[in-house]
Amino acid sequence: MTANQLMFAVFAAIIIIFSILTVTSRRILRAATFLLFVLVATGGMYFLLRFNFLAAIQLTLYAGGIVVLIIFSILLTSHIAEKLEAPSWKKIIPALLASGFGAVITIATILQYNFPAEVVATSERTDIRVIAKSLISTEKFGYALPFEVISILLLAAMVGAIILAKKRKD
Amino acid sequence: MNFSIYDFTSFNQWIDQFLRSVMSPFWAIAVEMVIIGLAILLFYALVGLFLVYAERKVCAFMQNRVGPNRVGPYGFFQTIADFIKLMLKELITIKNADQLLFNLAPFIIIIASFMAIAAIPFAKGLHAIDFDIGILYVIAVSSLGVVGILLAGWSSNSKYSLIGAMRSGAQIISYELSVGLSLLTIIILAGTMQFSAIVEGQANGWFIFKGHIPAFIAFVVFLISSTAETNRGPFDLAEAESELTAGFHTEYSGIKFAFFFLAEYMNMFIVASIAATVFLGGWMAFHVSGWNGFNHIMDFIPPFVWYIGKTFFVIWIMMWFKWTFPRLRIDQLLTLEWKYLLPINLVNILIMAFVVLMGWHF
Amino acid sequence: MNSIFTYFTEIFHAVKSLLTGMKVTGRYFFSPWEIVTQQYPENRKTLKMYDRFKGEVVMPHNGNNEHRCTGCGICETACPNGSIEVIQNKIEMPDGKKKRIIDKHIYHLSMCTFCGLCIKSCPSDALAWGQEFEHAVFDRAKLTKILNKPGSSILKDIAE
Amino acid sequence: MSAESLILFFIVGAFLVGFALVFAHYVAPNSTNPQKAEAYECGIPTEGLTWLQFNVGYYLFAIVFLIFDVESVFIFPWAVVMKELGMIAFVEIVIFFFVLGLGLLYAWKKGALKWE
Amino acid sequence: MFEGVPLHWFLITGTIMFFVGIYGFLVRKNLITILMSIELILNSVNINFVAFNKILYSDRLEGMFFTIFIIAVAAAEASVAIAIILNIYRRLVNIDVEKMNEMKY
Amino acid sequence: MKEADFRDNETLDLFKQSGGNILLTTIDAVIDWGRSNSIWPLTFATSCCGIEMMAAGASRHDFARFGIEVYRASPRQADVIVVAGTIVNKMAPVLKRLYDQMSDPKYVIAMGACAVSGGPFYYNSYHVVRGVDHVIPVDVYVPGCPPRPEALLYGVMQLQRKIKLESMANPRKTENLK
Amino acid sequence: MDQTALKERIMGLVPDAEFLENKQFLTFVIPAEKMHDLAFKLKFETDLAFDFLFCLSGVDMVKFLEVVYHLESTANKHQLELKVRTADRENGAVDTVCDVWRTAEFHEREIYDLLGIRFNHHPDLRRLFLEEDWKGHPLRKDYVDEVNIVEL
Amino acid sequence: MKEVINLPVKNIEEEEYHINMGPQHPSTHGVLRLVVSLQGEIVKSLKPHCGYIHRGIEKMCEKDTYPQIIHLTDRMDYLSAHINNHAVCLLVEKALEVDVPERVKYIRTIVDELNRIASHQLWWCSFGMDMGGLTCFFYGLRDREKILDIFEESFGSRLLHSYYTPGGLMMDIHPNFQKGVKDFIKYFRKKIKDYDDLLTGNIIMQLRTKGVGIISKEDAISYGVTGPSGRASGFACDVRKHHPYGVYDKADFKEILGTAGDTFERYMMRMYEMRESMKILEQLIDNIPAGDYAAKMKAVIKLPAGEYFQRVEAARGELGVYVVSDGNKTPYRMKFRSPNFSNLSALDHISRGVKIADLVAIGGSLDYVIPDIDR
Repeated sequence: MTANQLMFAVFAAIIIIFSILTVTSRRILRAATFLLFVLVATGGMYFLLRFNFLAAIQLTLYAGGIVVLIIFSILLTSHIAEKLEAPSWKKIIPALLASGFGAVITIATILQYNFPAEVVATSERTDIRVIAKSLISTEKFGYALPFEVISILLLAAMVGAIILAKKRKD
Repeated sequence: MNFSIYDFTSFNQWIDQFLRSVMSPFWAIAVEMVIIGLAILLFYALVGLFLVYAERKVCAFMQNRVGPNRVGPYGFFQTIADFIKLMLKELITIKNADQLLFNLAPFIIIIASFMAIAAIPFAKGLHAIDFDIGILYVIAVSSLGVVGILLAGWSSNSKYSLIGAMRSGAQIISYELSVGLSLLTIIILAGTMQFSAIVEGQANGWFIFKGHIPAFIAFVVFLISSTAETNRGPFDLAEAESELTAGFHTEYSGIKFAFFFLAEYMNMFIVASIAATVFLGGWMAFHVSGWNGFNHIMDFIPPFVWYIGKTFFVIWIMMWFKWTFPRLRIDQLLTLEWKYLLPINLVNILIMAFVVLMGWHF
Repeated sequence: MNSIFTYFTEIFHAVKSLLTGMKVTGRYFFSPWEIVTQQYPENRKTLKMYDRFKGEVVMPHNGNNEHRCTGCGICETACPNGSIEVIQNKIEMPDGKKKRIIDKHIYHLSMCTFCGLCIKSCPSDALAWGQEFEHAVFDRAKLTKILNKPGSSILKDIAE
Repeated sequence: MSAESLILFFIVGAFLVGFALVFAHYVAPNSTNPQKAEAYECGIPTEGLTWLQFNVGYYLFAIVFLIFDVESVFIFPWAVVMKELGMIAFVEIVIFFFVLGLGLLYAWKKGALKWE
Repeated sequence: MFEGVPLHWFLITGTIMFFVGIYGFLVRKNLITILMSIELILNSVNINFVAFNKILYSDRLEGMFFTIFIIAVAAAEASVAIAIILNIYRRLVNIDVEKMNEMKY
Repeated sequence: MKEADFRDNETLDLFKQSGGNILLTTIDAVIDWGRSNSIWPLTFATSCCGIEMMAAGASRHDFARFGIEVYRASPRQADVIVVAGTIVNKMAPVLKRLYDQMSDPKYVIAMGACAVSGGPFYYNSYHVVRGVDHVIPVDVYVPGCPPRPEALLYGVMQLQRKIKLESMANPRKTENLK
Repeated sequence: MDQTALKERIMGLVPDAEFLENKQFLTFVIPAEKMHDLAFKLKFETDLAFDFLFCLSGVDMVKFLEVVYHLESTANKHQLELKVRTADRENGAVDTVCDVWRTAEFHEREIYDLLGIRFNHHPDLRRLFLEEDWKGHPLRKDYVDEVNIVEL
Repeated sequence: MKEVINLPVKNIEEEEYHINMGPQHPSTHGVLRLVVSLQGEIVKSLKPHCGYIHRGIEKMCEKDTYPQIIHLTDRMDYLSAHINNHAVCLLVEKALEVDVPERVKYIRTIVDELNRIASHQLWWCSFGMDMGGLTCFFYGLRDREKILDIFEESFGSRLLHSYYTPGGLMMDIHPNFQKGVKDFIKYFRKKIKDYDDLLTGNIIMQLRTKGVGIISKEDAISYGVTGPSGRASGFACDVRKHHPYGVYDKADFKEILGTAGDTFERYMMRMYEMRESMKILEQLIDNIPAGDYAAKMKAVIKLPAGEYFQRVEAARGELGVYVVSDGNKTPYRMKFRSPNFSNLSALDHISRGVKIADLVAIGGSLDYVIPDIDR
């Protein structure tokens, strides 16, 4: 077992265990904390794959942004004595069956499929400069348009969220 | 092996080669990691202890008194005594508290500060990780700390804690933006996010001088917002003693409380290091282009000393803030960030971009 | 435009006021000679209380172990909160007359408020202020004192 | 030496806290009484739920923060190459900032930046 | 293979995470937990994208950029979703999907 | 300050004997050194003595020299509760609760006549607790009305001497006391 | 308005008020049921304008309980002392004046607490200093408390 | 296991939420308990709960002789102990129609003003601490020590002196007294500039206090808010001016009135008052006439039957002493109209609609001393 394998195993284990805990925990803030662990472990996996920039984004936005937002909303809407209702078996069994079947089928498909041999990279392409250049380049494989569109998306999201969350003066 | 206190690169390589020569690469990495881990742990503890002591002495001098002086020479062992005491203090189990999250909160805060310290270059070649995204990485991991504060406040089952945590959360996430954007200003000038490259880029002048006006504005904004992000100084509303007793860590006792206490000082150290590295040239000596003799003299001072000196200068300024100003109110705090610092920052970035575009920087 | 101008003047004034404050603390930081701290246990030798300092009520005794207290009990009545108890004793004088003298002058330091009424009211100036202030003890009972020393007697000229 | 060291720092941090907690748990004195476990509220027994009253003020800032966080993350790569690419990068970021400036202005005018 | 870790491993991890998210989405009744399940699903997709990019096309960056944009969109989505959730909560003092039979916004 | 300069060494000797361990181990010595030099007080003042407590913390007398400056507002983090001022019947349960909520090891200094014995309000008052030791166990009594800051510092030094008698093998049992 | 004119004025407002000789203030004893009306007039009639109630005390005179109002006019600079007596020790009640002078709210609570005089229409008549379950009213002359009081 | 706790409210934003501030709380300056109803962080209303230091001083006075009462009035508002004592002494002297020597009047006035400055210094440092500026705490107490030195030299103790007695003083002032006061004024004129630089001019402090906790003049009078807090609202309530005692009629000082009535104005009133007090001291300190330090009094003081009232201006407002005497050596009934008590009663009115942080600032600016409220 190489170091990479070991670390992958650790991350994968954290991801799977804590994602299961996230959907089964009956204390909502614990669920959010477990989600945080899942997201941090995913970030770790990106680090493992040498996507440093992506990993940093994962940590900043997902772990430091979205999860904080979720925790904030939990802090606003629930108190410590509160526990979620345990879902009824009527709901659990179909859901378990559906997701279980789906997982089995998908994994079986994945295992059957032979992916082409990897393309040996001539150069490491995850350097921040490369990313940055292609992010703002307007040529082929350039992402200038999505880059600008993102700003509009963010504007829209902000306007929408503010309209929704701001108290109506009625 | 040619080891010098001016360049740790060869030292690192020497250790690496030595370990690889006596054991398999996997174990060599493992042993290296243990060494680094212990070193960092020691460093962390020492810096934490020293900063607490320094804070006490600095505030004492600002307040016309002498501060701790009875434990050891000049009271130097005061924080060690505090540490021993805190270590041996009872850990209280709070009824109705969420025990898991209650205990988890100090972990998250300490780990966030530990991971942030990993990327900081202490001297040439003396850093644990040298990412190409160094600054972004530090911002990313330090943004995790707020979760610990929120968890601590919520899980203590106390009203004061909860209010403190909400305040603190809103404060930290708001000021995180300003911290990031003010560093961005320098990244434009430096053209890199890698800490080592940033320091190298300041060999012929620190960025705060090279970028003149926009860099200086960025530095001031960074100082203010990083003070706020570490929950210190005039921005300590989360633990505002006169309002919320102790804020989010009201219910924490003993060593758990000590971790929050320690994390505050370590976060201060981290932001001060970043300020020193990005704005003040990190371990780079003070050089003035043209004055060769002067530069040469400056080079004699080891990089580590430069680094520590600059960091403590920034820390001292932050302490100065804390012991001078009254505390802001929560709405003023957020107004300061969103209506003053953030717009100024955005405009400042554009100015800096323009300056760089025009080549007006030095 | 005007609002933008005020926006910046506000910032300017704010920064100026903050710097003024920092100047004060900064000045004290760099002038350690202004430190006013008295290092108490170390300066015990030189620490001198003012003459009138009210540390505790004492009954001065002279070299012959004599005090001036007649045991009249005026101080007991003058004391607003009963921190003085005078226990009298009747002795037979050589000339056969019975006379009240003081047996114990009990002083509850734990209750004393240092108002000075006892000392002011004492007709024979038997009580005085002591300069001692280091009274902290582990046992509350230690704070009850008997002011007349064992075996002491009243000064002759007061007795007459 | 990048991802590995991260794990290292993670472990060292966790070890520090965990060790200290376990150590303190076994070594520190322990005594219980019913009051000790109760929440502290200035020496008066707590009444009612420990629950912060719903306060949209905090939340609005979290939203605006998230949006600006996304934005700042996208500017970071731009900032790195700004010096090299020059004019194109500048124009692009001016557009980007303009749109986001609109957002900030909207939030400002709408009062979302006013804490209440 | 990425230095010993086969692509399948990543994909299986992603798949399990995905279906755990689906399970949570189906079972959970609290709106915020449903949102968290969605985040899990998005995250599993991201892992797949990144793994494909790294292992199969390591000279390209499409997978990574997709992931970045997914994260950005997820952030926008989360902020709007939580705004809606809080609005519902303010009206109904409840964020349970089953109890929201009266949509009286 | 030398041992002989202190008052009430007899009671301290009694503690030594009743503790049953005159010999302290090195670990005990280190721990006691830490504990005695880092006594963080609870921000608790009821009346006049509180002002002198503040004065003891201020520049002239500088509590901080003993490492005591870290006033904690939360009893969880405090080590010593300096009862500075009168405790009345209405306050007594609050004080008891505060004391109970402090984490072990915890100490009490009764500062001033009111806290020691009820002081000026001992007689004729209908609402005053006559000595705080009716409510919580007191380690050191500092008389005076109010005691001057040096007297409080002296009391703290007395407390330090008392703390230095503790040992891990025979910890203080606070809960058994009334 | 000088003292005699003021005296005339008050006597005009409340004819059955009893005038008491006092060196310092003009003192009247007002029947309890007239007090509230008088208070309104005292404060709001411009020539009187007694807007500052600087002291409100209760006294146990053994035969009766007494509430003493010390009034001052900030505009006209004259002072007045009013007394209201209630002979019934247990259920003695006086109308509150806290709607006229807001400071009376606390003072009346204090008097209720320590002397046991009830105030009608008081918004929040609870004990102010002592615990809710405290027995008796300590400032009364017949108050005995063998548990708490140690006589000197 | 308790499942979901359904909140009984329909409109979640209107729901109130109570929080205790005190009895043990750094901002309440003692053991006041405020039960604050919050909505978010906005204070909807608050209920002060007093009595956590109610010692029954009024009852105890009924058992004490008049000289003995002094040691109890010391402990009411311990920060203006001399002034409290002055009230009792003046009352006894008025009742007995004793004329105290001029020297006594001068000394009492000077000591009162020193005490007022000391009290305001302590207020300044605790206000600074409430605002979060911890250094203020140290500067204020540092300068206060200078006054305490003067006091200790003359009267023997630092805080509670029992210096006045009915008819005069316990002892004469120390020979160094006048020099000490003059030195102090010279010293403090310099240091009070630091106060202004550090806190008064500070933008944070001004933003936090201006326009916060406004009390109008009418409300101030109706609530009986006196002292600097009342004068900040424009309520001319300085007893020293309107009902002079001591030698205040010989001193030239201004009664400064504010207009805004907010926290900042209350702050400024005290800053002005410290300067005014120094002015009074400067005028009086060199003119202390020679003479006896006490009038001749009977050994047992018995007030003629009747009722007496004496008002003085304590550091926090108007202190009234109301005595009903039945001719015995102890008062029949003694009532203190304490300034803090009335000031506190306005707190609920002032602080509606402010934030928690403002509540602390308002509390600091009202400067209540809890033992004076509870007595």
